[in-house]
Amino acid sequence: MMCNLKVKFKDVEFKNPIIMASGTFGFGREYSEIYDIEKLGGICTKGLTLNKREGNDGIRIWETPSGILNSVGLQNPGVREFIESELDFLRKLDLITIVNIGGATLDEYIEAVSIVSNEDVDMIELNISCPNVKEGGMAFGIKEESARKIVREIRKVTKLPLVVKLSPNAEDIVRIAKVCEEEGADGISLVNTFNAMAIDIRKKRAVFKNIYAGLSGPAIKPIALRMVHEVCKNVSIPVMGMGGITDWKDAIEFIMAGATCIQIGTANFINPRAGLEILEGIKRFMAEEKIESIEEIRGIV
Amino acid sequence: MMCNLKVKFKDVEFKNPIIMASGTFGFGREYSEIYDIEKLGGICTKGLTLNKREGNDGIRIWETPSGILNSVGLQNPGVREFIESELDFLRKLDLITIVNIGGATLDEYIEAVSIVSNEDVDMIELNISCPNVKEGGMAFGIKEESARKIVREIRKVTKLPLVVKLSPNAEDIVRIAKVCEEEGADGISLVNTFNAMAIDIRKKRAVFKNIYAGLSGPAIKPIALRMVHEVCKNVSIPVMGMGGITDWKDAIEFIMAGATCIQIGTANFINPRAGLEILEGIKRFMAEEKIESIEEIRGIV
Amino acid sequence: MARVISNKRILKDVFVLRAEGRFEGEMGQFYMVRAWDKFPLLSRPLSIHDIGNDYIEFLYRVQGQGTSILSLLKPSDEIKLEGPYGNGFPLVKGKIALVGGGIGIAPLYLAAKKLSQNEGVDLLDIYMGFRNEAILEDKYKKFADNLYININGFITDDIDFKKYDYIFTCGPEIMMKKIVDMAKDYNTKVYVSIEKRMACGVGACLVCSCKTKSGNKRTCKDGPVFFGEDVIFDV
Amino acid sequence: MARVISNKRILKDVFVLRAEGRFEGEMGQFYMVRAWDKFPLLSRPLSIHDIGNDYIEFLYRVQGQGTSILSLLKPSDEIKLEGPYGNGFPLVKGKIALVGGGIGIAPLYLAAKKLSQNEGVDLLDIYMGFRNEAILEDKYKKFADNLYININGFITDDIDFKKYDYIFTCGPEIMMKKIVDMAKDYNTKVYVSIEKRMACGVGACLVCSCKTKSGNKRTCKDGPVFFGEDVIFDV
Ligand SMILES: Cc1cc2nc3c(=O)[nH]c(=O)nc-3n(C[C@H](O)[C@H](O)[C@H](O)COP(=O)(O)OP(=O)(O)OC[C@H]3O[C@@H](n4cnc5c(N)ncnc54)[C@H](O)[C@@H]3O)c2cc1C
Ligand SMILES: Cc1cc2nc3c(=O)[nH]c(=O)nc-3n(C[C@H](O)[C@H](O)[C@H](O)COP(=O)(O)OP(=O)(O)OC[C@H]3O[C@@H](n4cnc5c(N)ncnc54)[C@H](O)[C@@H]3O)c2cc1C
Ligand SMILES: Cc1cc2nc3c(=O)[nH]c(=O)nc-3n(C[C@H](O)[C@H](O)[C@H](O)COP(=O)(O)O)c2cc1C
Ligand SMILES: Cc1cc2nc3c(=O)[nH]c(=O)nc-3n(C[C@H](O)[C@H](O)[C@H](O)COP(=O)(O)O)c2cc1C
Ligand code: FES
Ligand code: FES
Repeated sequence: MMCNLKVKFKDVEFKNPIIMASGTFGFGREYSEIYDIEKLGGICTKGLTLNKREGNDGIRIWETPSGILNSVGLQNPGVREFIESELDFLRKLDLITIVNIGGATLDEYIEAVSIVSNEDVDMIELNISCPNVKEGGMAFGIKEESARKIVREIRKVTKLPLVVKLSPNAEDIVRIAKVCEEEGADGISLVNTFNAMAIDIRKKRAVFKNIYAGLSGPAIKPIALRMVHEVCKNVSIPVMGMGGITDWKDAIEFIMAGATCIQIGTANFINPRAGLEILEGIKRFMAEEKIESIEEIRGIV
Repeated sequence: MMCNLKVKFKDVEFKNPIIMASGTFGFGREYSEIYDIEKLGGICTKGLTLNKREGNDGIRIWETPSGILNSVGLQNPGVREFIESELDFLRKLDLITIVNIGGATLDEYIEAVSIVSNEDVDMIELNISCPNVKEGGMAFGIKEESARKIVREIRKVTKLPLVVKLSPNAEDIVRIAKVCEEEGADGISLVNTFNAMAIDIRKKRAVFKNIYAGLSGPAIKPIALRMVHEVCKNVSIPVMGMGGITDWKDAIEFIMAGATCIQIGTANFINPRAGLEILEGIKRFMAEEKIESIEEIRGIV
Repeated sequence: MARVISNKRILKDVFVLRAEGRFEGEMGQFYMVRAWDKFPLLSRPLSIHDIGNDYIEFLYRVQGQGTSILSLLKPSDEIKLEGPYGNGFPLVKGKIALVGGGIGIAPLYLAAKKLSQNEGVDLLDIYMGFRNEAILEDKYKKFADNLYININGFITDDIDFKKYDYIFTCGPEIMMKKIVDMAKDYNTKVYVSIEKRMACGVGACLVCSCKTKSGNKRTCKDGPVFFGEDVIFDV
Repeated sequence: MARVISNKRILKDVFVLRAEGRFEGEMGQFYMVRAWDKFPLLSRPLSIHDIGNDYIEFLYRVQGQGTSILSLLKPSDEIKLEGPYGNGFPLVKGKIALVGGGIGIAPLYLAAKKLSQNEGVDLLDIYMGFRNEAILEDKYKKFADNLYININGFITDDIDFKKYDYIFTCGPEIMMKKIVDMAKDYNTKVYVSIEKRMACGVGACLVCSCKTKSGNKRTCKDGPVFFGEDVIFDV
């Protein structure tokens, strides 16, 4: 049996629904040395900001039970340098390129998105869940009003397909998703990392300089899946689901919860070929269950 | 060196800060057959409602990476039967007895708390984070206004020390904690379980009849710790911290984050003597670090 | 903490694990077993298959994560056993049949051993139904007046209900339900051993509820053995 | 997936693990190692200690969860190795000293082996500092012109910097920093092997940043070997 793994996310066609999550796959180069990454559906770039950022000081990673805390702090070369040095490489690959954009102020976001919008990229993922963003002391992705404002402004400056990446720390994730839809987002992706912390009890201080850091990995999967399910039931635009997907069974759960595409983040650190193996597993499952197209199971729960 | 493990939670004296969390320790009887539970500081009873409840149908427990999902649905004998059959046993123990109260409507809560307040119990833990509670289709513990309303009404009907148990699904957990403080709560406990889900991909349906269930265990610890830290920094009433504490190191983290007492839930299922071993570990740590009283490290981070 | 004495594979996915020590336990009771630290989180309930002065035995089928880890244990490895938990089968007299389906035969070995030693047991028949292949026939035979094996059919069809005062059964719910239903026409009392997912194993958390005519019961504490007619089966 | 050939304890908490297979790798490179499924989550970076036609060796100290699991591996057990990753030490000529502190000696064995085979290496001295007890002296001695061992003191005090064109060092940051500082007065080039917590190991996630005079570098990809004077040490 031939399974059809193609998915259409708004107007963008993916050859399969597997996308590597922002910040865990760089700009694709490193993993391309390990396996044929063109078998994947797409890549989200490391979060880019208008200008280069060196990221956070101190420890940046900490292992927790079935999870990791990270505090990279958006280290990146800036959008211009990205366009200069990395985009060509990505463009030559048979992969959907999604550019993830973060920022500290609304103006920064607008300028970064404007610059990227002149380039040949397939999609923008607007990261409104970055812990370093300040807007009245609040990340853009926590409260409805600030989410509305940024999506509205960004929508004005780009014609590229626009996916808004939500934070699981949002006050009401369904409301925020709806607001994004109302403001013209073409899709939603979720979840980013959970605000969390660890303490070094011998040193009697927080492990991270920033005190809080972002939790990802299998630990968060049950919560992420619930959030993806809730959002999918409440918006009409397509959703990219993520959060702790480490094997094909997890991936199928997210698809059954309603996700059009799925993103793989932390799993790359467990197994660099995780994306490929998840893809193979989905194919096997579809064959076993005689599912011809992913559409048959999407949102079935 | 003698370490002092006594803690005062408002006016209530605990011989040590270890409390068994609601719903994971029954009414103490079963574990008392396994070890000397009077070595602990206190017990929170299984969540009680005004009337007997049979709880949820279908699967009630599902294992996830470093966590469990539960959907017990507040099965309990009702407050009157509890007072009749269980309270005597608890009262005879040298333990602080905390009665956990849940409910479906405000009136139910009020009546249940009123009944319990005539009895010789040490404390009430008001569970405003139970997934079966309806108030405009919203749990009492999600939005600030409904939390304020219930704490205000409950405060009127009880003179017992009142701890309000918060939900990690709250829109703004710090705001809710402050509201509880404003309305006269004597303390805060957090976190209850995270709304989460699992899908049976072969059966193509949610594992739980209620679709969503509550996540607890080590998986949630980094998030719970962050929430406890945030709340401790923002209220002046004492806090009971919990969420994924499985060993003494976790317990110390919560104390350093500011918790006066800590509650142990899921860890009891990993090791029935978890409470005791955590207590011993804390003592050892204090001796090693030459800490004479827990006060010295509480909230140090 | 106990030590593994042996862990023998008797079928592709079925093992008998023997651990060293003086353990308590009656027929039909179980232990919460783990051979790992905190991952996976929960312990696994396993019935006592056999027990002696200085050992305990479990018969288990590899099902998922936990039992896979168990299957890798080697002699002298450590295993954690909490128990015995649960009520167990009643020590009855008269004419008794033990009916096991698949890995459900596990608790019936100790039951056979104990009942065969019990004065006043006039007849002890054992029925075992399997898919594909029978196991441990010889082991069970020595305590049975008659041993009936059924492969790929319905073991329930082989039972002559009127012969028995008591039936103890363990196996798929559908099989146990059928036995309870069929026994209603006779004067045969059926005791069933119920399987539910468990967390605490001791009766404190209420996740293992079994629906009965007198409300929800805790499988781990009030069971796992229930009087068949009381149980409201899921199937 | 590789097979363990041997896993020998050489001190209470120090082991040499040899795995079977034809592996690639230069001196100073490392592998991401795991011998478990998904728990703990991350793989552990370990330097190549030795490599041959049909084996690879790691020298490691038991630190926490991951290395404890490694320490329990027995011959024929499976181990997952991803690599080789990182840049490794440069293949230089002239007069060279290798300076290891504690378990930091691990990568220096392959370095000694390779450099001793390199034409144009006029002098190859090895310095090893330990707390309490020295290990593997004989193993390292065979590639060294001179082997210096220091126990419970400062190995840095033993080094005559002016003798060397190059120093390769691995060990506590404080030791490496001191060497870099002391070497400044001479014409000695120092290469340090930096340890940072890692996730991907391949240069994609940016959690292993090492501060250098030219900005943040990825320890896993741009390192772990850095030119000493470029590094801004944490200590
Ligand atoms: C009282 C009792 C006695 C039992 N005695 C035996 C026995 O003697 N031999 C034997 O082979 N099996 C027995 N079982 C079933 C055994 O507990 C499960 O096969 C085992 O828990 C599966 O664990 P796993 O990690 O391999 O599977 P997984 O599917 O990975 O387990 C995931 C979770 O589901 C639970 N679970 C999965 N299947 C079952 C099940 N059938 N019953 C209860 N919980 C389940 C696990 O305990 C675990 O918490 C008994 C069950 C109960 C309740
Ligand atoms: C490039 C490189 C090469 C190394 N080579 C060796 C070697 O040859 N022999 C050896 O004994 N050790 C070596 N280390 C250190 C080794 O990686 C750690 O001791 C090991 O990861 C500890 O894991 P654990 O699970 O035992 O400890 P835990 O403390 O339980 O580990 C928790 C987490 O912290 C990380 N971590 C803890 N300590 C270190 C550390 N010192 N460096 C990096 N990550 C750490 C772990 O990888 C894991 O992600 C090397 C480190 C790096 C970066
Ligand atoms: C090391 C690391 C760096 C990350 N960087 C970014 C980022 O730059 N932009 C972003 O939107 N998300 C970032 N994320 C979040 C992931 O893209 C993803 O949303 C999250 O990790 C949850 O998925 P997972 O559990 O599969 O990892 C990062 C995650 C990790 C672990
Ligand atoms: C099986 C189970 C039943 C629970 N029942 C209750 C309850 O009745 N009332 C309540 O307030 N919390 C209940 N909880 C939540 C726990 O008290 C605790 O808040 C939560 O599990 C997080 O802590 P932990 O990770 O240590 O388990 C229950 C948790 C579990 C696992
Ligand atoms: S498993 Fe906890 S009550 Fe039965
Ligand atoms: S560990 Fe990921 S970049 Fe170095």
